[in-house]
Amino acid sequence: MKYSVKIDAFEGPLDLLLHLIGTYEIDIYDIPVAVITEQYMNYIHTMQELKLDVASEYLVMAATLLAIKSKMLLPKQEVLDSDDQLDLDEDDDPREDLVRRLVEYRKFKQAAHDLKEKETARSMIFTREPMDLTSYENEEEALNPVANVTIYDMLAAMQKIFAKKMERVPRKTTIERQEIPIETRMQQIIQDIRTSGRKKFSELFTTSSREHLVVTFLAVLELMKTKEVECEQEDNFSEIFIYAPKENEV
Amino acid sequence: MKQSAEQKAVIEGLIFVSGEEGIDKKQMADVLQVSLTEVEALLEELLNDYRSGSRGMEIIEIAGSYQFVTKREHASYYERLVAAPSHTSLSQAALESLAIIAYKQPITRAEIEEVRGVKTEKPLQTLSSKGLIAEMGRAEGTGRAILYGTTKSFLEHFGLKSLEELPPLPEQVNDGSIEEEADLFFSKFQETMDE
Amino acid sequence: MKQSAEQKAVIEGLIFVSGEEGIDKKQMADVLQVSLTEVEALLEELLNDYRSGSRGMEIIEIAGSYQFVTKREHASYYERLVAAPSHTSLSQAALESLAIIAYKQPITRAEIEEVRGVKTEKPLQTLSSKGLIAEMGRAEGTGRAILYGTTKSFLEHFGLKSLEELPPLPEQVNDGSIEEEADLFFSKFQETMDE
Repeated sequence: MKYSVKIDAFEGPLDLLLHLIGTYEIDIYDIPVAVITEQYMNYIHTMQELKLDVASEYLVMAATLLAIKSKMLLPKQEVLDSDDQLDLDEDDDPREDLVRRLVEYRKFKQAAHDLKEKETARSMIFTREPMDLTSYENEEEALNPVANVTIYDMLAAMQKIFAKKMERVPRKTTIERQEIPIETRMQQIIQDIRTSGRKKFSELFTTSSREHLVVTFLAVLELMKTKEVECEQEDNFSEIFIYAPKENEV
Repeated sequence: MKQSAEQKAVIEGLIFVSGEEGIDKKQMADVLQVSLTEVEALLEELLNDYRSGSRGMEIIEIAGSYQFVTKREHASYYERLVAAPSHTSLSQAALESLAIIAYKQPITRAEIEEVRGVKTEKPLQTLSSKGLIAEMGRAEGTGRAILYGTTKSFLEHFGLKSLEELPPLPEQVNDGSIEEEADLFFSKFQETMDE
Repeated sequence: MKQSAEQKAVIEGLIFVSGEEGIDKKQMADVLQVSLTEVEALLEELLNDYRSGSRGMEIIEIAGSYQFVTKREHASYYERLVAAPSHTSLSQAALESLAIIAYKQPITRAEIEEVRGVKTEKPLQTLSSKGLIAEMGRAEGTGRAILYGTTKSFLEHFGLKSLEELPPLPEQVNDGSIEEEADLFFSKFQETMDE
């Protein structure tokens, strides 16, 4: 039960398998396929019960595990017959490909972890913008105010602002700001939709404050659950529109 | 002893990160959580360190704010740096401000500062003096703030026929940062579900 | 003697004015009109000055450029003053993709997905829009898939001097550390949940 909320925190089937291997203290080079398959299927079922969208990769892995499990059953009988414990040499081991992938993925998971540490260390040092050296320019340079600058440098500058913006909520304000109650935000959204009929989902996110973003998102989910708003999206990744339910419009 | 050396070092760092905006004694005292008198003593020591050594920059006070600046006697070196072919003539701050103006004109200084998150007076001065931006009128409402826009010379220097020729802003600039937040949404959402 | 003290001061000033963009040895040599070897000697001296004294800043080398930064151990002070550091932290998906690219570049999206076992379109978009990776050309053969590699911004984001500074990939993670990893994973998840 306590695992049920964890599911979406996995980066994919390999990550989930690594977690199971760690939790059950399994030797990655000698995986008890029956056990791991059962545990894995439990997770998938829980996900489905929670009505979470189970990504196709998880289902493909489930099929792979089941295939390995059935293959493992066949040679096992031969082992008993010949009384040879090492019958499953590496070439025949149906687990080989999976183990190779797990070991490879684990390396990069570790590398990602190392990068994260470096990122954290880097975030603890502060610097400043380069100084404006315009006053040191001579007249000849002043004739070309944009030497060595192209329109694409400008575009890159714009990208940099956006990259920074989400994180740039001044801490002082964060402390002073009142937490926005979800109910308040729900009321605001309903008001919004009443006046404008329908609204683009993206237009609800007017500030870069994380608090505001999260509360808005939760408010929309809650409104959808209580059927106070309806959402419509024509294609994947296209704009989502939010509007009042049809019966209320009449 | 040891502690005051540490505090002096922090003051040095504070002046450094405050950049061209500078920082006043009150703010230093708040950050260090010491009295104004203590800050003054430490600051005096730091100023002496910089005066006595052979250093590349100095600390000046403008209207109560302290900031690092280059030394006048090194001017010839900075002129050479600026004249180097590899040197870009617009600072990052100026470039960012110019980008915002180009895509969102007409726009007030306050709106630019809202996007950049920092004071933008200096970059706007630079851009004006280079003739890349100009005042385009006044905003409605109280205050009647100046509206900025790009000039004809801006188009010429970037080889654009009109503003329509500006490359479109990449969509994923926005998507990317929102995707980052998705994890947070999800974990918050889960919390409410568990309640 | 006098002259070298002056030159060292100019190097200090040059690093200072370059801010977060930094300046490389070659540029310093050009401005000072001395040899690269002389710059290296002066720079070494300057680095020593900063290491030995109780200072508020230090000089670090990132992607071949030198820049002033505040000291890590003073971080708590600056956090009180400055808005959040300009470094956004990357999602786990983005970090994993980035790690694979960093060690195996140039690499196609399909190859990254093969290692991660999941679709990787979104994280790649995020990494591109943040300028941490870029297209490095096209793979041979049919399809001519895009090849990705890391950029200079990647080095900057993680404070690396060069790609060689990346720690070697762990060839064999022993079983002890898997457990640790799992625990760590769990506690990390809890943290996000608690936010």
